[in-house]
Amino acid sequence: MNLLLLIGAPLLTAVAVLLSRNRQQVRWISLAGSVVQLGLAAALLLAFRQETAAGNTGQVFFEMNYPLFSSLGINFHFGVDGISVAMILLTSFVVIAGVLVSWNIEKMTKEFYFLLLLLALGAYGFFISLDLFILFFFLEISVIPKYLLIGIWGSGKKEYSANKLALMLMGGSALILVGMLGLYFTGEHSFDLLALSKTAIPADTQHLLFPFLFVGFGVFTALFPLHTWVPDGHSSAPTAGSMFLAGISMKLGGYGCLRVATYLLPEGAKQYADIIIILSAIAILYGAFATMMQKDLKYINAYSSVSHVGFSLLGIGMLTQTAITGALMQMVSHGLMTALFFAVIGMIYDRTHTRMVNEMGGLMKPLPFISTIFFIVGLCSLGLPGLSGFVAEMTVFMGSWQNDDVFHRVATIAAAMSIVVTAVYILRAIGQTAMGPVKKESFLQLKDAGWNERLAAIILVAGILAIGIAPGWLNDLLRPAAEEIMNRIAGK
Amino acid sequence: MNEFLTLMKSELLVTAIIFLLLFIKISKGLKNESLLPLVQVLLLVNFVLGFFFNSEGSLFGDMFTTSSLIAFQKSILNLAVYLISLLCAGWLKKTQHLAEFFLLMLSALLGMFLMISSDNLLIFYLSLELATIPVAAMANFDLDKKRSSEGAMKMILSSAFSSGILLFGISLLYGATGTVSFNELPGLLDGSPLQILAFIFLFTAFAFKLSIVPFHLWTADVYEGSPIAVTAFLSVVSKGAVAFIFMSTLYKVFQPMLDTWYILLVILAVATMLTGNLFALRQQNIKRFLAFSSIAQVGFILAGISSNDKIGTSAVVYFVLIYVFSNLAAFGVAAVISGQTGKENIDDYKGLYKTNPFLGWILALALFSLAGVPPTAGFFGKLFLLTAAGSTAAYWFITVAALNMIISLYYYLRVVRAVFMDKNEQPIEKIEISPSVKMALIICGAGIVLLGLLSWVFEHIESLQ
Amino acid sequence: MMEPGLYHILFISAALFFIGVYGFLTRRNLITMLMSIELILNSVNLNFIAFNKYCWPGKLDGLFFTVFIIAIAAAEAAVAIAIIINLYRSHQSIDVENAEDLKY
Amino acid sequence: MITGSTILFYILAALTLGCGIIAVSTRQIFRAAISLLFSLIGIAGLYFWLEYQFIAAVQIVVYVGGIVVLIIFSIFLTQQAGEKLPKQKTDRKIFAALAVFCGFALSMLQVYQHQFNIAETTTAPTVADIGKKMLTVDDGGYALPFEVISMLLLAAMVGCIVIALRSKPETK
Amino acid sequence: MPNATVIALIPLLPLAGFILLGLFGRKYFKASSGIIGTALLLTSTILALYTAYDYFFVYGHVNGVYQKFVPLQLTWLEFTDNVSIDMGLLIDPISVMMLVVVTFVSLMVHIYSLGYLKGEERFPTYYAFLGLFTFSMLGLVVASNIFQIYIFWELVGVSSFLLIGYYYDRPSAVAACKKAFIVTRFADLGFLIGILILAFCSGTLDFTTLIERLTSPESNELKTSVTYSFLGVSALSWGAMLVFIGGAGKSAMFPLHIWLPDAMEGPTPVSALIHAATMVVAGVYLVARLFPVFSITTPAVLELVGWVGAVSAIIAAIIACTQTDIKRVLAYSTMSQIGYMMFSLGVSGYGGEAALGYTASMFHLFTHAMFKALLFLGAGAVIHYVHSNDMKDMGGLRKYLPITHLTFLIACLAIAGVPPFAGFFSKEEILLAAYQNNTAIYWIALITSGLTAFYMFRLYFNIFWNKPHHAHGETHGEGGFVMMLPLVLLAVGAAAAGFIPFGEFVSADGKPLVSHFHLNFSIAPVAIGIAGILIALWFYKKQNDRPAKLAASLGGLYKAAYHKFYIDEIYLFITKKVLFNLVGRPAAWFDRNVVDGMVNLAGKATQEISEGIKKMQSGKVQQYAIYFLAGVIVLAALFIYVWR
Repeated sequence: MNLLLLIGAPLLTAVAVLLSRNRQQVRWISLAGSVVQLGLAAALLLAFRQETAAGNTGQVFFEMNYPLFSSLGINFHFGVDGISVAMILLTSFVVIAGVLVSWNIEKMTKEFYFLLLLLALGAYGFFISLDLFILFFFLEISVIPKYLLIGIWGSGKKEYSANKLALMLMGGSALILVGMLGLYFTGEHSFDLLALSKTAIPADTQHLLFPFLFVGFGVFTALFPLHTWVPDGHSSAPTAGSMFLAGISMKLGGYGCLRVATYLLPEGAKQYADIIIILSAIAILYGAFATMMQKDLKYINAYSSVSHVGFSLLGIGMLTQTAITGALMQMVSHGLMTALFFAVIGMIYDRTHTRMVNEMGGLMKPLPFISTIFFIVGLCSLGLPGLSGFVAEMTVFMGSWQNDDVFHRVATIAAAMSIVVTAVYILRAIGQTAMGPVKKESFLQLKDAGWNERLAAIILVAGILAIGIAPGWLNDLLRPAAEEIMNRIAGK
Repeated sequence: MNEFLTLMKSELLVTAIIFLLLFIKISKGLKNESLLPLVQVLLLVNFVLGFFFNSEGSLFGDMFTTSSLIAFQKSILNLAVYLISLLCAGWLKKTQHLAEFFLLMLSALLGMFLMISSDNLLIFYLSLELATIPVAAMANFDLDKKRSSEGAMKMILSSAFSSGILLFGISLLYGATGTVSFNELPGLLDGSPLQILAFIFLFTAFAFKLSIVPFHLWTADVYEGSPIAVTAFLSVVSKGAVAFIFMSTLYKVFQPMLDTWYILLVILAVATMLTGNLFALRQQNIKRFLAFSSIAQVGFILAGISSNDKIGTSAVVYFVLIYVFSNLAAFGVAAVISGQTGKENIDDYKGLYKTNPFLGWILALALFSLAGVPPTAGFFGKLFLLTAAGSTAAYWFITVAALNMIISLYYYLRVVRAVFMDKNEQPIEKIEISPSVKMALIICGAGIVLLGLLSWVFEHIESLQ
Repeated sequence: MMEPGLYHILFISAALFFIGVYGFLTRRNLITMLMSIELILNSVNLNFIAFNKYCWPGKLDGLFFTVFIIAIAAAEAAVAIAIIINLYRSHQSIDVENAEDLKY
Repeated sequence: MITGSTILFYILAALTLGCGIIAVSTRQIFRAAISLLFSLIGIAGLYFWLEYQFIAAVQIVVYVGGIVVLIIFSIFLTQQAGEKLPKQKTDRKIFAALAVFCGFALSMLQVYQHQFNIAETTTAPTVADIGKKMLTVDDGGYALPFEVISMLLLAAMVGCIVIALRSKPETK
Repeated sequence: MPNATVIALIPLLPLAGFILLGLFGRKYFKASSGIIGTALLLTSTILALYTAYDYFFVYGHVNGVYQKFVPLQLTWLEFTDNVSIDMGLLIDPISVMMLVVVTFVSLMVHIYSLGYLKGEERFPTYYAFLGLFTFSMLGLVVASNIFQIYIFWELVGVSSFLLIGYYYDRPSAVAACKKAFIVTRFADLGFLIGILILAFCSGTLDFTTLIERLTSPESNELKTSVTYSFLGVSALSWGAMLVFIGGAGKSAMFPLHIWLPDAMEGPTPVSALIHAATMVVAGVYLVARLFPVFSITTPAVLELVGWVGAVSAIIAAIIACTQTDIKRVLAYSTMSQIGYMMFSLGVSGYGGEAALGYTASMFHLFTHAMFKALLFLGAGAVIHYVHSNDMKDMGGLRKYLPITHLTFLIACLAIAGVPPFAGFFSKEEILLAAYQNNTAIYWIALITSGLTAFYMFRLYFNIFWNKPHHAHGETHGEGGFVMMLPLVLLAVGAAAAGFIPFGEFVSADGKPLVSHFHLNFSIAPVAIGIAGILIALWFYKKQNDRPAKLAASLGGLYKAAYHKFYIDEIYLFITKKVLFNLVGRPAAWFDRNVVDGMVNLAGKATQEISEGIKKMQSGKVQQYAIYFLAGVIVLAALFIYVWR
């Protein structure tokens, strides 16, 4: 399968959107484009499974390499492994859902969809890149659309949030850049991920560069205490913006932490593993407790994202194959879940014009569909079996537990404690919004979800269930890749 | 004679245009409305011809030298001048002395060409003056404006002071080595204290022209006071030319003093980025804002130069090329707006996107490119500069540079925010943009987007060395 | 007193240079600032000639430098005075402290 | 051993520096201009003393005859007669003096510590030599700088004309 | 051999009901959803009964021992090559017994609800949730993998949450369902960590292998795991204890019981199914499932189990005596009875005569399911009739609700341990087991037994006798056939289940256990039970002021019991004051002000610096020149004297 299609599809869609004449065209073109992307992602999954079934055990699949700045050793080097396939699939799910929930955007529709597609483009490109420079390029591509999406279509103190987000992410990129250049010059002047993975990098260089790369990507994925852009950014963004931000963009960071920092610098990872564990354990608990105190639905989800993403980082820090698999599952799961969460919040906000939980109540009555989805996503968030969150968190726990010393145990238990706190805040949120007596008379007049919203929610729920009920396929995708990473860490 | 024609082709072409303008002026032939298109066409021809009949060699007993890289650098400057002539049409049409303006501008351009080609301190000094004095006069072209003459005054006095120090340095260098030729100097440099002193004195002239901190203080005042075409010229053409010659001087002539200038560059690069950024944060006037932003950009150029490597040269030339597009796009939008409405404050730009989406997009693209955000070419330009800087394994230096990009993003975003997000009761009304200006803006926009992705441009620069 | 030689002239020129610099830094009248610049340029000329005479008499680089510096000084002074006069028209003053609108 | 030449040198040096100091310090602008004139003449004298008569002549013609006259004209244009120049702020003076002193000390230290290559024979160039070199295109020639300076002068002239001879704002 | 398809269908049919009704119920099966759900469950019940018959009488008994079978095992999620979560069916006596109990009671509730919730707006949703619950509970019962049990454990929890919160527009219901979920969730945390510890110690998650490895003294896993310890307690004990905490949470053992009384906010049939007969005994079932590990490897933990059970039993009984909400009385009674089951396990040994407690516990679980479900459904009928939960609003109902009255009486006699009703037999065995192993617990149990009889008959008399009923419910009768049929069927069970020779089928080690009937031993419990009934009769048969006098004379004790010993208040203090105010609020504050403040500070500092250095650009060209000159001099000096 030609991976360029994955970049081409959003790019062409974006161009088509720019050229289209009216709102109607913009929406349908975007939808068609995102359906194509979903199709491509599905085709990629099938092709990938065919390859593995055929016994292909290569490091990456569908590799392609075009020289770009060949004198600097920068190439369009693309390829996917199980992790990328999973992430691409996630992206395509979120994209289509995002397009659907934004169906009724009135303000500058064309620009809105254009930026959304640009974000998608960045994510696809990021996940298939095997060249650090190109990877970085795609990572950065997504910063500005985020800024504009929040700043133009956002709500609340949107300008502050947009600024903060852009600057903090830029700060992260700055660190990544330094680490990347360091890698470039310690290797044979190459940005190539595969080539770098085969070079022996001296341990002290690894110790030097690892923090740059890990913290840099960590900013993107809300590594404590560099997460403060998350609550503000998410809460100010328009619905689809939040979905993309939390569903896709934060995954870019996690993927980078694992794929670039940990994979290329295993010695560095070992050196700093304990710190990562401490930080992520703090983030998990602290995020959960902070969530408990929030009253704005978006803040609730944003802080809970900090907590949930902590599991990804915890899994990475644990440095066992199972934990890393779990971390990746958590990324996929959280991507779907949080996108759905924001979609639901958006739907509620569109109707009630408030996001404050204490101003709502009894929404189940007028909005049964939305409330049901809200229940489902809440339950996924608190790790209900049968939904994706459970699978991911349990895999992380199982993997973490494989380290048999008190430190790792305590960290795992601390992280596990969050499942209770999560239950508290999720139930509080659900209890106050969907359940209880109807707060305002006007709520009874509200209309339940439209076809587009239903479709978006159903797509994401399908993803959540597909992982939650039959996690085997995802596990099959991720485990070999995690094994490859572990092999490098083990020095094999 | 044939050799003379091909080697000095660029200079001769420019000189020819200068005399043509002089002739037109003397014969009182043309009004602005017809003169401007003519000049634009001439400049276009000049630019296009820049790519043909190039050869390498030196003339005048090694005072003048040229190579394909130098020819390319001159083409960049030609392009910039051509774009300025298009973009600033609004202001140019209004000026009473259009022919003289271009005459001066092209004289300065000629000076820059000679400067880039100079292989001798004497020629270098003379061409530097040729590139400066006419610009100072140009800065005063808004004859009725107090600020314009204040800017011009500051520029001529500062530059005279700076050239005094430069000359003092040259004289000491001459005393110590007995030569002013770029070819002979490297063999005679031994890094003695006097030579270091002389080098520092000499260096300040570059630093002055490039606006390196602490020699940058004139920049913002002059940029703000000058007519927008002059500001654009100063910030793009003048800076680009000096960056080229600065780099080749360091690499070629002062190679024996590498240890000295490497540290010098690193320190001043950091200081320049920081200062430029910190000042740009609070600017209201768009020209002044761009002045400080261009100071910060120079810090990055210095970082690239510090690599002392082939990659440094490529990165700097590439960056300047991108910088031409990005900065001119920004100036172009500013020129259109100020030409039409006279508004130059960032606050006036609020809500611009609503009324003028095209200008809004171009401005945003330009600023993103200046900030180094993909997919604009500025991203590649800046990254290559940092890559070049990284080749000396100075991690803390790249870190500081990279962190500076955050501050710079902040203030670029401030303008973007004004354009796209802020509400305004009375936004700038819809502006009719003439086709030529629009074309120039589109060229700039296309350059910003495509230069990064079309890697052959960079490869071409690389191959020129 | 010693036999005057290179170092004496260098002393004079350096002293003149810094006298000029001092004038440039302290004079408030633009024309007197310009005069200080002339002093600076002249000191440099003196340097060139001295080096040319004492160290490198075979070549004429120093001498030509001086010649061209004088020419440039003239051009520069002309443009500067033109600007100053224009400034005088608009500001009704040639005090440098009166032309400080552009700042911060 | 004090010779006439030595005495002459010191007199010229004193004239140059003394007038220079007056030129930058007096508050009478005409006195400053005249001091400048004498200082420049002193330098021309030094050129004579160094046996560079051509340069000395150029100095007299261009500077004394040209630039100083220009300056004096511009003083007439811009200055009310008899008015004293405004005083500079003291702190500025102190900082300037400090910087100037440091600079001077630094450069003199370097100059005196440096062993310049003093040539055995000193021959002054003749005017013919200079003229020939000025127009030589090849090695050792100065044709290019000559052309450059001519362009510069042209540009400066045009610039001066535009700026200084601005027409009165008719339309306003 | 067990038929995997048949057994798998037992849980899958309710699941199908859930999916069908959940997705399409509101639209297409508005009216028929009850019938669909009931029909599916009826099939399940028949299959369960068939399986039980098949297991106990056809293939299960091999070599004198009831074997464990795993007819189906699918890898669900493979962590490493050795450790995976499997989805399987584990067939052994207790799981088969539970299959029958769950399907039967669930079927009863399904039928009953047809009448009880008729005309409800969210009728399909209700049946969907019931299907989900039944599926989860059955999945839990047949789990072959400790993680599988955890998965269904959580699902059971959430279906309980959904059903308690069925009347979502009542704030009290919302609070109750949240409370139920969170408290059990807290316990599940212990369960999860316990699982992790056990899995780490044994290297597997599979029940059969896990028990084998952790009980046989030769296994390497056991040898290595005993070396781990934490805070002086061995890792295995920690694991077992944490798993028990999970069980205690679900089974509402003291002090994690606080959710159960509140859970009565759900519809009464739900209480009957979930909070009386099935889900709440999951904890007991869990301990029974891992009984070999508790009994052989960590006897200390087993003792703890016993004590927790005993304490819960008596505390609940005391509180039950003071409550006036009939469902709450039943809830505390449930807690008390589960305490019985729990301490019965706690006093049991492994194998042979000593394992009587295990059998007794399971037996009581079985009988309790019958009579407690009956009590709840009966209470439901009463509530349905008087539209109130409070016994103050009731009295003299025996004329109006004759069938309910009769079945209720049977259930009360059963729970009070009056022969020959079911409760008598199971309770007898429990007391005997306690008597043999732990006298202290025995005395507690005995007292509890008397209290049980008292409060049950207090309830009975208050509803059906006492003051005459102020007629206002004459408009409708007892609720029709669908509501009466389950009552009758369950009453038959409550009356007759005791005669099943339970020990034949269910025992700790699989070998049949012949339970001896000790007539002289039974005298004391029966006597104390009858005493309790008589006291209740004296107090409550007719309306009088004796109860009030008694309450006044007991003073503080009564008040404390009435207020459930203030345990709710203690929890409230811990959560609201400690967790919210001392952890949550500071965390949120810290985030907004410190972490975020740092970022804002960086921005602000940059601005400030920028403002501070603006003087540098003073507009004075001479000052610029001074900077210029100073720059030159400083740089030159630096490079000449410092860095050369």
